[in-house]
This record gives sequence, C-alpha cells and structure tokens, in this order.
Amino acid sequence: MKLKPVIVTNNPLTKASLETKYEVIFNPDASLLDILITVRDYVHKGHRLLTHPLMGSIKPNQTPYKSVAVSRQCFDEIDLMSINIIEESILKAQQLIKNKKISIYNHRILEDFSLIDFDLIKNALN
Amino acid sequence: MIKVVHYLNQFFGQIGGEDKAHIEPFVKEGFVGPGMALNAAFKGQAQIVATIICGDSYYAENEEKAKNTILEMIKKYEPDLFIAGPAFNAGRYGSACGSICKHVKENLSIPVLTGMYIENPGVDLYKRDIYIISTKDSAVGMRDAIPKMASLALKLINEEEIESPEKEGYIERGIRINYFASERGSKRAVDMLIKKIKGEEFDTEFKMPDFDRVAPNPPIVDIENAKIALVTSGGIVPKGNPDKIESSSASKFGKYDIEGVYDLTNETYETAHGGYDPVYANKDADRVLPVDVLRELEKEGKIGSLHRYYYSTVGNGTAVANAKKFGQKIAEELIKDGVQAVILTST
Amino acid sequence: MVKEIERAGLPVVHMCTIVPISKTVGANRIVPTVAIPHPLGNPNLSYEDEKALRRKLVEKALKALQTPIEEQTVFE
Amino acid sequence: MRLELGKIFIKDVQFSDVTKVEKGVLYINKEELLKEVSGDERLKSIDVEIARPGEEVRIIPVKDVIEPRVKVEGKGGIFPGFISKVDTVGSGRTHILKGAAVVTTGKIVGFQEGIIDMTGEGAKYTPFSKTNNVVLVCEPVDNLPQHEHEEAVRMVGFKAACYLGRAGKDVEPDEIKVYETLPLLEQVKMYPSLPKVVYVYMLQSQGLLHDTYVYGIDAKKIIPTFIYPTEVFDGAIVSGNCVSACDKNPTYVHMNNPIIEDLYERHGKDINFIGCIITNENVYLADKERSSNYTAKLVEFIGADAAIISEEGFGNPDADLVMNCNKIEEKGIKTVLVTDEYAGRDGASQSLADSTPKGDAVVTAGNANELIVLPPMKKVIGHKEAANIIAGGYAGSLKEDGSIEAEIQVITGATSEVGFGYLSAKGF
Repeated sequence: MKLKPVIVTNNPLTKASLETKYEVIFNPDASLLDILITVRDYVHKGHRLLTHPLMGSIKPNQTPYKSVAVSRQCFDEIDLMSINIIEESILKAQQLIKNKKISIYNHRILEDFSLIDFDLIKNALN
Repeated sequence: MIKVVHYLNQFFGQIGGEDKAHIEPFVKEGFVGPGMALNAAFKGQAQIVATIICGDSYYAENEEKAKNTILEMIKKYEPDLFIAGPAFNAGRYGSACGSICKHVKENLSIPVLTGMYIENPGVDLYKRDIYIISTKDSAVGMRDAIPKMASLALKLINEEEIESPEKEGYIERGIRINYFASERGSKRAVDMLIKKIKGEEFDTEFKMPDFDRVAPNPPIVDIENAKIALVTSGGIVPKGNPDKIESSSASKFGKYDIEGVYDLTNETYETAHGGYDPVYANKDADRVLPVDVLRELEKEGKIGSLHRYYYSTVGNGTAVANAKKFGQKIAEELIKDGVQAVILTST
Repeated sequence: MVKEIERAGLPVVHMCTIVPISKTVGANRIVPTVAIPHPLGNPNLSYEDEKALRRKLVEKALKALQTPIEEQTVFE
Repeated sequence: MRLELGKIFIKDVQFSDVTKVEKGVLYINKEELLKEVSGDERLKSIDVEIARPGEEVRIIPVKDVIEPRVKVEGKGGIFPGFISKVDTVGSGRTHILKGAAVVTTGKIVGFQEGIIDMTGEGAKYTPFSKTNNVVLVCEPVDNLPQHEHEEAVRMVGFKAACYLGRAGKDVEPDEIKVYETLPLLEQVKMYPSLPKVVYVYMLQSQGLLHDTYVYGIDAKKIIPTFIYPTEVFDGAIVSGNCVSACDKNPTYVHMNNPIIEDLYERHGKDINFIGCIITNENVYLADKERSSNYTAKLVEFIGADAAIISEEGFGNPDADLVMNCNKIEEKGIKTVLVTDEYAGRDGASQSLADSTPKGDAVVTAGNANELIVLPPMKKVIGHKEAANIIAGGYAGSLKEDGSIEAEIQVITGATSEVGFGYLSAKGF
C-alpha cells in the first residue's frame, strides 16, 4: 500500500520540483525545527510519517533545509512508529542545535544543501 | 589551608528528627556530626571551617529562598570547596544536597561534592551537574563514603584528572568521553558477541537510555471515600496561562484551584501545550482533563472527593530531569494533602 | 512524572493515547484514550455522547485504581 | 568460496619513469597513471601528489580512499560492475599493495569535508595517516552537476587503484592469507558444534552523495541479500558516499571490512561464520520496514544463532539499526551492534536518534562531536579553505596560522562504524 504523500518543506527546490506531482506545504520562513514540529502535529492528528525526518548525514545543525513526507490520509489510530521517530528526531535535532547553531553559509553552499535535501526526498518518494 | 564548608540536614546536624524538618538554615563554626570524620579524612590538607544546617522540609518548600540564603552564608567563609551530605537514601535531603551543590558551583565556581545512594531521587536530578559519590542506602555506609568523598574532593581542588566512575566511586554522570581502546572496534564487537553467545558477562560500551521501572502500588480499597487528584501533562491551564507555562520544554508546572468548578469551558480554560493541534482542547478542556465527569462521580458518591487542586505541565520536549522533579514535588504535596490516588492524563 | 508519583507511594492511572510510550515512561496502570489532540473526547460526537464516552474512560481508570496488579497492565 | 589474499607490503611510494613494485617501494610513472585515469570530459584537470606517513601534509577535502588490488587468479576483476564485468568475485587469488592507498580529493559540493592529516593530533584519528597515499586532485569543468561530479571522481579513484594494483600482479606477496566460506549447508556441517554467526552489513543508501553500490547497482534498490564474505575483498561493494567523513565507509574500508576479517579470525575456533547479509538504509519508512523484516527473515532462514550488525551514518540509519536489532533479537538471535555517537561537544546529550532496550550489547566508535584542534601543516593538498565550510567545522574554524578547530566528524574514518579504528567512548 503506497500512501499518497504531503511534503512539508522549507526548501524552495523541493517545492518547485515536486509541487506538480505532489501536494507540497511550503514555508520558506520556517526553520528546520519548525518543519519537524509541523510534521509532529500532523502525526499527532493521525497522519503517518512516510520519510525519516533525519534523513541524510548532514546534521540538523549543519543544514537549514528539511523536507519530510507525511501521509495525506489521516487515520483514526495514531501510528506508533511515526510518533516515536518524529519525537526522537525533534529531541536529537534540538540537542545538536543547542550544542552548535547553524552557521551562516554563502549562497553556493546553501544551494548544495538545498539540492541534497531535495534529492533525498525525491529518491525516497520514487 | 583549603577551606571547606559542609552542608547537613537537621538530622545529621544533630538538631532533631522530622519534628525539626522545618528549621531555617543556620551556620555553626567548625564541623558537626559526620563532618568530624570528613575533616579527619582530609588528613590536614583541608579543614571544615563552617557547617550549614537546614531542615529538609524547609529546603524543599522554599528552595529558591533557601539556596540564596545559604549561598550568602557560604560566601562569608570564602571556601575553596563545598560538600553536602552524604544523604544516603533520604529523598528530600538528597535533592537538597544536589540543589545547593549545583547552586554553589554555578555562583561561586568552586568544586562541590555530595554523596547519595544510587536510587535517591536526587541522583537523577543532579548527576549531570555535579559529582555524587555512590553510597549505601543508610548511614551505616558513612564509614565507606567519607574516605571516597575526601579523596575525590581533594582531587577536584587540586584539579587532578578525575578517573572513571568505578575508580573514583562517583555515580556515572552520563558524559561521553572518547578514548583510544587497545583493540579495534570490530574485534571488540566479535569478542562481545562471543561472550554474549556463551552467556558470559560483557560490558556494553554504550548503554541505551535506561528503562527504569517502579513497582505498582497496592490498589485503592475504598474508592467511595478516597480523595483523588488530577494531574496532566497536556498543559491545561486557566485561560490566559497565568503561570506562563511554556508550550514545550516546560521548566515549571502549575497548581490550580478547581473548587466550585464543575465544567471546563472555552471561556475559562485552555491548553498551553505546543505539541498537538490545540483546537480541540481549547474548545473543551475536559477532553484532556475530565473535571466534569469526576464532579459527577463525586456527586454520585462513586469517589470520595476530587482534590481541590489539579497540577498541569507540558509533557513534550520536557527534559527527563525536569519531569522527574515535577513528579516528585507534586507527589510530595499530594501526599501531604491526603490524596490517595492520581489520575494522570497525557496527550 | 507518572513514575515519580508512583515511586512516592500513590497509585497512579495513566490515561494516554500511545500505550507503548506510556509503558516506556514506566506507568503501571494504563488506560488507552482516544487521540492525541483529544484523549478524553471525540469532537465528532454530540456533546452528550462525548461526555458519556469520557465517563466510560474515567470509570475504567477508577477500576484500574482498584485493581491489584503485579506489573504494567493495560486496561482496555 | 575460497580467496587467497596476497599482501605485498609497501613502505614507500615514489614517482619514477616506470610503474612497478620493487623491494617494498611502489614506483609510479605519473604520466601513465594520468593517462589511465583521464578521458572523462567532465573533469577539467587531474593531478597526482604523494603524501607519506609522518609528513607535514594535510589532504582536504577527501572524497574516497581506495586500496590498490589486482585479481591474479579466479573469476572476474576488482570492482565488478564498475571497472570489471559483473562476474561473481571473491574466489581465487588477489594481490594487495598493503600500505598504499589512493585518495581522491576535490570539492564536490560547497560544504565538503574529510580531512587526512599525515602527522600531528589529527593523524591519530584517521587510519589513512598510516598509508602511503597517492592523491588524485580532480577539478571539474564549470557548472558540472553534483551527481556527475561525484561519479567522475569516484571512477578516477577506482581506475587509479586498479592501475596501481596491476603493478603487484607478478610480485611475490610478503604474506598470504586464505579466507574460505563454503556453500551454506556445507559450511554449517563443517563446524556443527559451533554457534553460527552472520554479519548484517548495513549500507548507506539515502540518495545523492549518500550512496553505496553493490556490483554496480545502487544499494537503495536492493532487497537485503546474502553474499559470501570474500566478495567484498574484491571490491564488490564500493562507496559513493561523500558526507560525514568520520563514519562513512570509504571504499578502502569496504574492501578491508574489519568485522569480516575479525569474524574469520575466530571462525572454526569459537564460531562458525556462515556469511554476510547486506541491507540498506533508505529514507522511506515503508522501505525500512521491508528491509528490516527481510533482513531478520534471512538471518533466521540461514539458521544463524547470533549476528553483528553495523550501521553507516547518523539519524535515519539509527532507526534501521534499532529495527534490525529488535526484529532479529525477537527471533531469539543474539546481536551486537556497532555504531558511533553524536553526544554533543560536552558529551552530555543522548548519543543516538533512536534506542531499544534490546540493544544491550553495543560497540561504539566514539563521540563524533568531540572538538579537536588540528595544527597547521606545511603543505595542503586540495582546498584548504574548505575547512571553513566543512561539516562539523564552522565559519572561522580555519585559523590564520592554518590550524583548524573542528569536531572530529571532519576527519576521514575517525569514528568508523564497522570498527576500523580504535576510538571508543566511555561514560563518566
């Protein structure tokens, strides 16, 4: 059963590339942590997490971008795996960000981060 | 000479038992009670110049005030080191020792040290912040604890390297420090696997977070006469959130009087919780904190009474240490108020 | 929090939606509830039905408090 | 499957007019090597440098490290699916230039990482400060897309390693090591009284710059499968993973997988090492479920009593590790996990992004967030300004005197999650 995804992202490239095919909720002003919290709210309501929020080896305190897919369908039962993963991911991200804040990067590097985030979510959905 | 200030509760300070647990902090020059053995264990390298004695209940109920008063008392002696306890398995005493040590360390930047039994609730609250020597669960462990405390204290003062918890006798603080092992990781893994297969003991190099359990308490026998309290981690607060409880990573809990309240409505109550969609709880907070139903049951005589106060905090993102601390404080107050059972609701 | 209250000697019943999490935090008496945003309610029901549902859950919790247990128990 | 590994110990590498191995020295004809690896129009230039142990040299940013090997007898060739055809490898005889390594460098993305210091504090953390490194400095044409760039540089490394490996084809090895695993049923019969052990080998497979290939195929597209352990010694698994220098497995580490080596050490004595199961670490949760179910099923199917599980990466792979552990332990099969930690600079944070009470036997390769100061080096191969934008470093981490302050996650191989290094961490 492949569930229809909704992609929550702050990555303009994810939005631009995937919005023709999928439903994308785009908030360019959201921080990485804001995106995770938005995703958690979906999960609390009964949506399922489809992709791992800490995908990629770039740590949450290194990249500003995050794209996560949740199911479009809202289930009556809350999915335990989804809730575990999103809550643990938020905790881990908070810890790392507290330890060492995201650096300010130049335009080129931001583009690379953006590309990798997009590529990972694209690969996950295909 | 290294100057030491020592902290004791009313009992070890030789003032009295539970009847004196409310005494305010005061200073005695020199050492008192267990301070004598501690002083001797320093072997002339350090000396207890003053002892501060404070009642356990006083400290627990007036933590902010107590710790600042005590800090001022300590400052006068310009000590090089501060030691509290050991508190063994005494819960309030342990929490007080941890709390005052942390406060002194943060404000005076001098080494601090205490001692507790591993299951003392003070351990989990403060082990990350300070060194706590692992002791037996009662004062029979004093003779054991004192030399360890003296030795680690001197090391701290002299800024010597602090070795592993096993070697120094302190409770593991949960701080991960790298070192180069004598075998490469893969060999260590194979060795560990073979031990595990054979059923031999092995030491994992990384403990997954502990899944500590508490034995269930006996049930309520006479519920028709029991006083039942409501506690929630769902963040239900009177409208306007008077205590400004944070929407996540809460640093405090609220205590709210519900005398005469029979129903929570969207005009009177709301949620401070940032973890879930708050619409439903804001519309009718009984959906998280079932005051309406419990009032009915109270009226029908199915429960003795609903406790006059309910306690509320926000569960998500709240540090484990904070959640524990809240739990302890809430439990203490509930017991004092004669509550017999608790319904705790979470979102 | 639930564990500390139990540790202090008071029987606690934990009413929450995600039972495995309740188990992880060390609750002993567990009553599963409806959904995270509204554990003790269901906005799709009428006011009366919702309250009846809530009462049923609370009664279950009271029963849990009166039941002797040896280990973590879920009261379905 | 039986494989002889003939190790030719290399003490030094020098440029010369002929590429050959003589008395433990690898001589390289630079022109010929360059000719061998060039031809990809995606690369503007390639240069070769040598970095020896103890020299005041820093290589940054490191993309991959590869060991020069050559197939002497038996089917197929090194790096099946890339350099050689997709014949099944892992039997016959392979020669290794032990002590030499090919290192590829070049900025693939702006935030690149991966440092190898040949001396000083940083040298202690990387295994590649002990190898004689032939460094290929690759510069792409302008505006080359990152996928293409990564692939081009990856291929240069493989070609160079094969070219150099060939110099050892007719050289008498200093040491021969034989590894053998029989077909499953025979292997089980061989040591009927010993506990049967399997290695669950998790491969990074999340996407761009996070990929691993098995016989040329992208590991995210495989379902978990069984391989003979000796297949990896011939380069059946290679790295396309450029992120997280400390705990990614460079191709060199896949070729020398230390868990496989150390399981063989006890094979026939304490255990019966019956084989490897490779699995992936995908982003899509349903893929994780499928892969972990499949892995646990295979472990059970082949009748293993115990398993070592290694992961590659942080965050997402922690979830796979925990799922694999839970599902395998639930079948009554004992596990040991190998991981590293992200416990923060002060070491006080929770180390992993997931956990399970079933994971009671864990080997850690250390806390990747630990801070380190790397002293200035006389020579930098690659791009020294990369230190400023290195993952785990931060703006300003490159000091005026050339020293670098950063977390050890920037050092290639510092916290190897297959236990290639000696680093570990303790609770204090």
